[in-house]
Amino acid sequence: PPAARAQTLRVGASAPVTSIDPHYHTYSPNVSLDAHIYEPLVDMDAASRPIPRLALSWKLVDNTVWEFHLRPGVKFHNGEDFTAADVAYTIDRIPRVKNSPGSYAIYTKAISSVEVVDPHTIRLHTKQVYPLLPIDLTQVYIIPHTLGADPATEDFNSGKDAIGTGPFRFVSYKSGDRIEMDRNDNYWGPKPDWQHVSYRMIPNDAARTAALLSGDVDFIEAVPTTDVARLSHDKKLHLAETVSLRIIFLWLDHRGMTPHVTGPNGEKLDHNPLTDLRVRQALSMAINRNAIVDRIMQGAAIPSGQFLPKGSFSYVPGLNPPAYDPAKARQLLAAAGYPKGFRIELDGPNDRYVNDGKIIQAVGQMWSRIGVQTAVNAITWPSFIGQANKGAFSAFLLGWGTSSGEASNPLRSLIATRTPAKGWGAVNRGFYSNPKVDELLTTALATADDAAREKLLQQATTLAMDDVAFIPLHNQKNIWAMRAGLTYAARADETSRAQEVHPAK
Amino acid sequence: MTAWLLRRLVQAAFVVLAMTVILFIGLHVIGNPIDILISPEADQADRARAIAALGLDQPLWRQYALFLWGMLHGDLGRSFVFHEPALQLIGERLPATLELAVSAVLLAIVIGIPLGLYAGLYPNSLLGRSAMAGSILGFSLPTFWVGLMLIMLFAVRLGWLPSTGRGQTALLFGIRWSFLTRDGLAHLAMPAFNLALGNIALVLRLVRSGVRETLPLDYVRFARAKGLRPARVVGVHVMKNIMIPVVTVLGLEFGGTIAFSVVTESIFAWPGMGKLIIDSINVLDRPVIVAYLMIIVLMFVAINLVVDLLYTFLDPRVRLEDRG
Amino acid sequence: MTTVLDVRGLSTHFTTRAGIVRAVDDISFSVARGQVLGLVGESGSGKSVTGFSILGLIDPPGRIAAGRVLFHGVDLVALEERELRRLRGNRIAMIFQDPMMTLNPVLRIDTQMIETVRAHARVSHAEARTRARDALGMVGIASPEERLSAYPHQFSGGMRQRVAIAIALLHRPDLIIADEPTTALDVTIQAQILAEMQTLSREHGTAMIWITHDLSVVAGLADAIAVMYAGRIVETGSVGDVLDRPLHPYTHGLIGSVPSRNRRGARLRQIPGLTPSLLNLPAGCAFRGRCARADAACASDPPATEIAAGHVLRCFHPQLEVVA
Amino acid sequence: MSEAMISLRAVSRQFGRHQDAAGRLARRVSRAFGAGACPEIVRAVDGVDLDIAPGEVVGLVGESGCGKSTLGRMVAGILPPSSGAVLWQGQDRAGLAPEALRAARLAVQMIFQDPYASLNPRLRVDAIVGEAPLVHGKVERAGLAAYVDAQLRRAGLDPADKRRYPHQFSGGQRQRIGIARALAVQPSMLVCDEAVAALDVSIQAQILNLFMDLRAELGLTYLFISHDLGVVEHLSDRVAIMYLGRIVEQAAVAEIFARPNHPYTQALLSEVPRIEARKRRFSAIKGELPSPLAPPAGCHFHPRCAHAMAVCRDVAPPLREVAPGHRSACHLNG
Amino acid sequence: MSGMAEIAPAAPETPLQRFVRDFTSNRLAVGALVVVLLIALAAIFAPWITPQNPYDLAQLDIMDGRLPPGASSAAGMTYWLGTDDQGRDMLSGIIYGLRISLIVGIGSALIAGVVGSTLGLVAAYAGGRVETAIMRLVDLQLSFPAILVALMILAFLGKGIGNVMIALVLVEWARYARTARGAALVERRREYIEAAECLALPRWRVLFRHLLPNCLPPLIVIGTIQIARAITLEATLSFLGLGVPITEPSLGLLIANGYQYMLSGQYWISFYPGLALLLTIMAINLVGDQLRDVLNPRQQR
Ligand SMILES: Nc1ncnc2c1ncn2[C@@H]1O[C@H](COP(=O)(O)OP(=O)(O)OP(=O)(O)O)[C@@H](O)[C@H]1O
Ligand SMILES: Nc1ncnc2c1ncn2[C@@H]1O[C@H](COP(=O)(O)OP(=O)(O)OP(=O)(O)O)[C@@H](O)[C@H]1O
Ligand SMILES: [Mg+2]
Ligand SMILES: [Mg+2]
Repeated sequence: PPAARAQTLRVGASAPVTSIDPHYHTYSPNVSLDAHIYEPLVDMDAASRPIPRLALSWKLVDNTVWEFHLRPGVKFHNGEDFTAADVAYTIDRIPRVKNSPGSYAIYTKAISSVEVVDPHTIRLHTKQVYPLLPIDLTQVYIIPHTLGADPATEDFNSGKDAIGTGPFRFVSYKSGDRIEMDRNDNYWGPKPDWQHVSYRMIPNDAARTAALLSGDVDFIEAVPTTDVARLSHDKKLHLAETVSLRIIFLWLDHRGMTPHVTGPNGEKLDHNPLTDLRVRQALSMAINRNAIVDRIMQGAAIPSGQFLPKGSFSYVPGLNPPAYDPAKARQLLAAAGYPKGFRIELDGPNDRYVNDGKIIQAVGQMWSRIGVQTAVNAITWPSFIGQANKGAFSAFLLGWGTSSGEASNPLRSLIATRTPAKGWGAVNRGFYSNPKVDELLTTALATADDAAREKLLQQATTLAMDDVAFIPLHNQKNIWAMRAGLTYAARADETSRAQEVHPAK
Repeated sequence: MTAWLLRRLVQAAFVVLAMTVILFIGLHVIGNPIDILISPEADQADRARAIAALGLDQPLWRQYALFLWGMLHGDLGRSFVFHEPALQLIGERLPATLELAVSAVLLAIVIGIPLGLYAGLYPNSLLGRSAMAGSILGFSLPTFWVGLMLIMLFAVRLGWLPSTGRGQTALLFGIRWSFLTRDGLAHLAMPAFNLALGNIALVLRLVRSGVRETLPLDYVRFARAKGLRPARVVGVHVMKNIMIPVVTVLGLEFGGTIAFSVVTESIFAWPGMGKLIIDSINVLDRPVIVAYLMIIVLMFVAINLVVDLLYTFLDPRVRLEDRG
Repeated sequence: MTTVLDVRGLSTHFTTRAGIVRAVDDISFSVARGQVLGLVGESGSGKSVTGFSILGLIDPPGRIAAGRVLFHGVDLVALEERELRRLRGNRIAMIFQDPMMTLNPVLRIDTQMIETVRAHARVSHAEARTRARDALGMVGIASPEERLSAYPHQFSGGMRQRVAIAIALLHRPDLIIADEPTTALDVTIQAQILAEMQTLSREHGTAMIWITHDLSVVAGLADAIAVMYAGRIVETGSVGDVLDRPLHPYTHGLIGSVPSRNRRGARLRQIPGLTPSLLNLPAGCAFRGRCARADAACASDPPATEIAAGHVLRCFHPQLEVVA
Repeated sequence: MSEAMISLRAVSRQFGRHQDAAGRLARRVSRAFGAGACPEIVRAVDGVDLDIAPGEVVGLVGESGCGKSTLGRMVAGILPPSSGAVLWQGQDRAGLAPEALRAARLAVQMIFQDPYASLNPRLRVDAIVGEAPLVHGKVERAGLAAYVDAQLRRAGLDPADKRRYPHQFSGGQRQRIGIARALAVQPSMLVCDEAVAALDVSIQAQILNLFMDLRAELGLTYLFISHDLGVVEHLSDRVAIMYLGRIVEQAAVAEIFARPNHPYTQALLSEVPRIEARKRRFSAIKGELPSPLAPPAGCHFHPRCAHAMAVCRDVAPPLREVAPGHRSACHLNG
Repeated sequence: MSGMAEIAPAAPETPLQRFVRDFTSNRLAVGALVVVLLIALAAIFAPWITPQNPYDLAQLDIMDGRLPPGASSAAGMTYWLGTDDQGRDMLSGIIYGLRISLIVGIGSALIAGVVGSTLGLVAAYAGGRVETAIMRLVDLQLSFPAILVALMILAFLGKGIGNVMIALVLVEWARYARTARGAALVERRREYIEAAECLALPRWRVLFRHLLPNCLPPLIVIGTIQIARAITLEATLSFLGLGVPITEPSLGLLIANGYQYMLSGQYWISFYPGLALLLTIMAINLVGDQLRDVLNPRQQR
């Protein structure tokens, strides 16, 4: 019946959810689903700026103490009141989730102790000054302390422990197929428009589009770039898009010797040309980013010269990608001592990022045209990432989604000198190292004042980009499609939230 | 009888052992699941903790020994990704896949055999020739391509069938099945047909070729000389003689469909095992892969056993004495 | 006496790459009720093909090129397949020459017998089985009940031959075409079967075409004999005429070759020369290459001439002396 | 008898229920679908002793289904005996070294009862006949065509047809292909299983003459299985009569035909059709046909025997010498 | 047909002549053979006949990407069948792609067929432990997904067209083995095998000259279909980066790449390669069908 149908929102998600336990696996499809059932203290708005959720407000009461005022009158799905005890319980549970393949402890490890002041006030102590704590807490979904000591992940999946304060309550989970949810009628905030949500997992791009076209689902995420043009012309459909926090970039190997670069005739080189700044600039300049965005991404991206898109915290105004200039690139190469170019292998995954395989082919074309003979090699993610971690590549494509919405995160993980003990440069797969950047970052991370921190981060970003630490290509756009008559405020963090889908007024 | 079954059982155990060894070594060489699973922001300690949590810090032989120990106690480990017992994960998806595979094989039988018979009996007829030519379409077009076309036609254009998913299910023997409800059947139709297409072609061609071989033989002529109806001559005398390759292939296809109907399952978002194994391979979720392949290998052993028995059924000259 | 079968000018040809094989070339004969016609002749002379032609069982590349086969006055060559089928196995039965290849290797003996019963008579399965068992007993197969559920390959050559005979006897046909039915039987069993045949012929008026090489059986069983050579009937007549007063040189040679007419251990008398391939038959009398009496006249076709009442001959130079 | 070319020592062969479990299971299932009991064990050949001297022609005669072909197969080395031993020139064939075994095998060739089944339907006649001689170096490749032609002609086939497939031949022609194939490898012994049954008498005469010539020229040995007593009498030196898996009588040919001792032999000889006899009344078998599935105790022939005594029902008569070189298994001789 | 009777029994044909004559009796099959040959020639001489080297990245320009059939490039070259998203001329791409697909498809199907059939025949003929070992190996092999096999090969042996073929052979041989064994189990009980053994022919000869030809019909059916499967499987593997390099797409990879554009109306990117594949497979199958009929002595005269 149409009435019932209007009450139901059927969502076509692009990746399978692996668990209903919000603390089991740091994996974006899970986070996307969790936001329906659970809530964090601090949430992100569509543009990935922190906003209050279960916390009404927060402030730094001491350099190392954050105080959060909790929202009163919030009830869990099981009817219990939400209090500071639940927050403490959640923070306590996170590092102890069994067998977690990707632990949420990375978001709570800065906390050295938890102090419950009163049922609606909680203080979180950190070891050092840690300005990022509210942002980290956006990933921490609160569960009721009455679940007892160490609730098992299975119990979440079965629904027994899948209890949050979110706008929807869990009904059922069929692994690999769908999750059914009902509206939480006792929700503290604005009531969702949907009585029922059917959250279906349709990883195949074409199938997802077809499901929308045939009316089997109402709302799909991750619309394939190839279909954007067609769908946007369809009167029965509506699209929503925003620039994502995910950047696609090329790593260049900064080590003294690199495995896949040889001379123009295939001869071995006794050094790594990529350590020469001019070479890196040439390679960056040789790339026609607009062409890639236009032809390969079909407009679903914007060319990028830094980590984050415009409008984000710590975005550097005016730090644009170098203009496409093959002639200048050749000159630079010649100046660096490679008038005949060299040979390089450009690697990348081909089942991970939007159009990943095609992008590296296009880059291969462009590099070839400035005399850098490029062999393009795209392989499946599991093989790729293992090799990338081992440092088996010279130039390769990767992507990075900045979940925190500020440059400290990519700077720390990607650009900072590899320092395993500190967790810095954990995925600095290009082995880039710049003491100046490291220094700026150290200071920034100890600066609680947002304005001052933003400045420092902008400086560090500019330094790294001028040094071509890596070659940024573009920021993807996140695109959703839905049947006409629905609206969605596209989110920069890629998550799809049924509660934010509304019938058009 | 029991001795013979026992022998087969022991052999199956050896096959399973061999498979697990290959998998442990192979997966180890392919890559490290931690690389894929863990958040890139994790530091060394997180990483070490996750590695330890999954037991990947042990030397490979110990991991294997632990696995064997668990297996002896009926525990095949938990998925790295889902943190659920691997067997349970597979068990949840098995009925969906089984349903799909059975439908696909049934379709292949009901469509492939009659058409093949016809094409063999009347090789020069229009229908016979078109069936042969048409069958080529059945296997030369990639499955994903045909699947999408089916969706575009029947779901998007005509709106007759739902595009994806499994639809409503009903409970039988405590398991959810789609074929028991109208909605479920509607969901089943396209993926089953998509999967069956290649099998139909295969069966059709095998049957035709068999009929062409068998028709001129003396015993067929003798059957005609006895005044039997053509239906009986073809349906019994010819059919029973040509069924061995058909049964072989159907067994293979049935097993193959259960094990690897990945493409169809992902195009039709069918929550079956094929998708599970591919997802698991993509993240190197070893417990699931190992458990899955163990089940599959046992299934193939069983299917092939049944096929071998069918041989003796179909042709008394096939004797399986001393045959594994 | 009513004529059961009247064959007029029958020709059956096989088209092969190397040329047309005139396996049966313009032959005529008839068989009356209760009569036994012995068809003897050179191996490869077309006896079996004659039998198949009567039943309409010639498959491409063979075809009936000319002639009529009148069964109770109805031309079988022109008859529709459906009508023909009603006659086959029912009113006309044929026992094939090669017992190994005529029984379907994958069907049990009972299946193959019961289906024949039920193809033409509306009887229950059990009833049909009883009839099958009785027929087996009739042809001298011990413990027929158990043997019914055996497969052909479990039978000896002679037993298979007897099954084929039993199948022919199931419906008490009007005409039996028996192609070398007793070659693999020892004389006591052969006698048993011949006795059954005689009973059938006497009590039911069954006519028989008895194709054989065993002249002594023909002598004891048949009323008339037709002698074939290279696709033609070269001599016909009563048993006495043909065996005691053979006129055609080939018939002479044939009778002379019987071992019992030769001294033990000595070389047997044989017809000189080699059977010609039907592909390159000389024009005129096909036998003339091996015939001592041949002369220029033999280069043209000898017409069929009735030398005495019912004794028809195709030869320019009949050999009148009695065989040794 | 160390000079025997081949000797059978208490050779037995059984078929039937002694099958594997898979077969049993299949059968059990099929029984569930409503079929009756299946054949029990068949003792096709049951403790046969036989010696064949080089150059000898032994005729093997017996009831249909009594195990002649099975015996022939064992002699030819195609079928291993269930028990007992086959000695080739005094040595157990089962214990021969591979090379010697090959030679021994090649030396004994078989002409099969069923000509068509024993011809590979996908090979042309020249390949069927010419393959083995070429492989075994009996002929050079260059001379192969001529050699094959000669073999075919010798077997009474027109070489013009040699490029045809077996199904394009008549029954008798197929049998001659089989003969040509066996002779082409120049064996020293032939097992002829109804080798001439499908041939018309003139060609039969030609083949029998050929056999006799070969024997005279090359000293070929024959085990000649046939129902045609005329042929057996003509060709053989010695005759063995089989009944239900056992040899019941053995003697020189003249002796057997003149003085048959065993009642079965006597029955056989009395039923031989004669070309002189016209329109005779054939007579049905008297007595009950014994089944190899459940062979009667004692003498297998007793249910059909006119002279059966009490002892015949219980005790199997041994082969006893009734005259020099003439042995018979009958209690009447006792 | 009857006209042939007039042809005097001339000099005996060689087997080859006879085979050729038999084969050419079906016009459709001859047409198919011509197509197969043309395709093979085109594939062999690809570098000389294509307007573009689609594997040379320097010759491609994404600005020419996704042009419809008949469009021209800035440089004035006409893309008769359009271009793919990399600006690759589809016509050139198809011809080059055929080359890889045919080598990989036919090559691996052939090797797998030979290996698998041999093992299957040996299993059926030898029985006993040999058979047990081979058949359990088959069970094992059948249960390995192609992608896992390919991943392992990639991990152990690295990339390359040869390794793709190894992976495909590994995946496919078991089917042939089971099919061959099934057919051989029946055939080996036939009397002509006894006859061949009686002639003391070497075992391999009995196996390959007597047993094999009689088991061939189902194997040919499987084989011709398996070529198609190998080509598609190669495409799947390449698509996952486990096969040929993506810059040197095979036919299957071209289809797989273009598949995403089906919904957006840029049909030519996968349609023409699909058509080429269809044509190739159809031709191969028609040839295979005729071959089977010719090799069946019953259909011969
Ligand atoms: N399919 C065929 N193609 C070509 N020639 C054939 C075919 N079938 C039979 N012939 C030929 O026809 C002739 C007659 O064969 P037929 O089987 O009737 O002989 P026959 O008299 O029964 O001989 P036999 O006593 O040996 O069985 C033979 O020369 C044979 O070669
Ligand atoms: N493969 C088998 N399985 C079961 N029983 C068999 C098999 N082969 C032969 N027999 C049985 O063995 C017995 C002897 O068979 P064999 O073929 O040796 O007889 P034979 O003497 O040659 O008879 P004929 O003269 O009729 O050819 C028969 O009762 C037959 O049923
Ligand atoms: Mg015949
Ligand atoms: Mg026999």
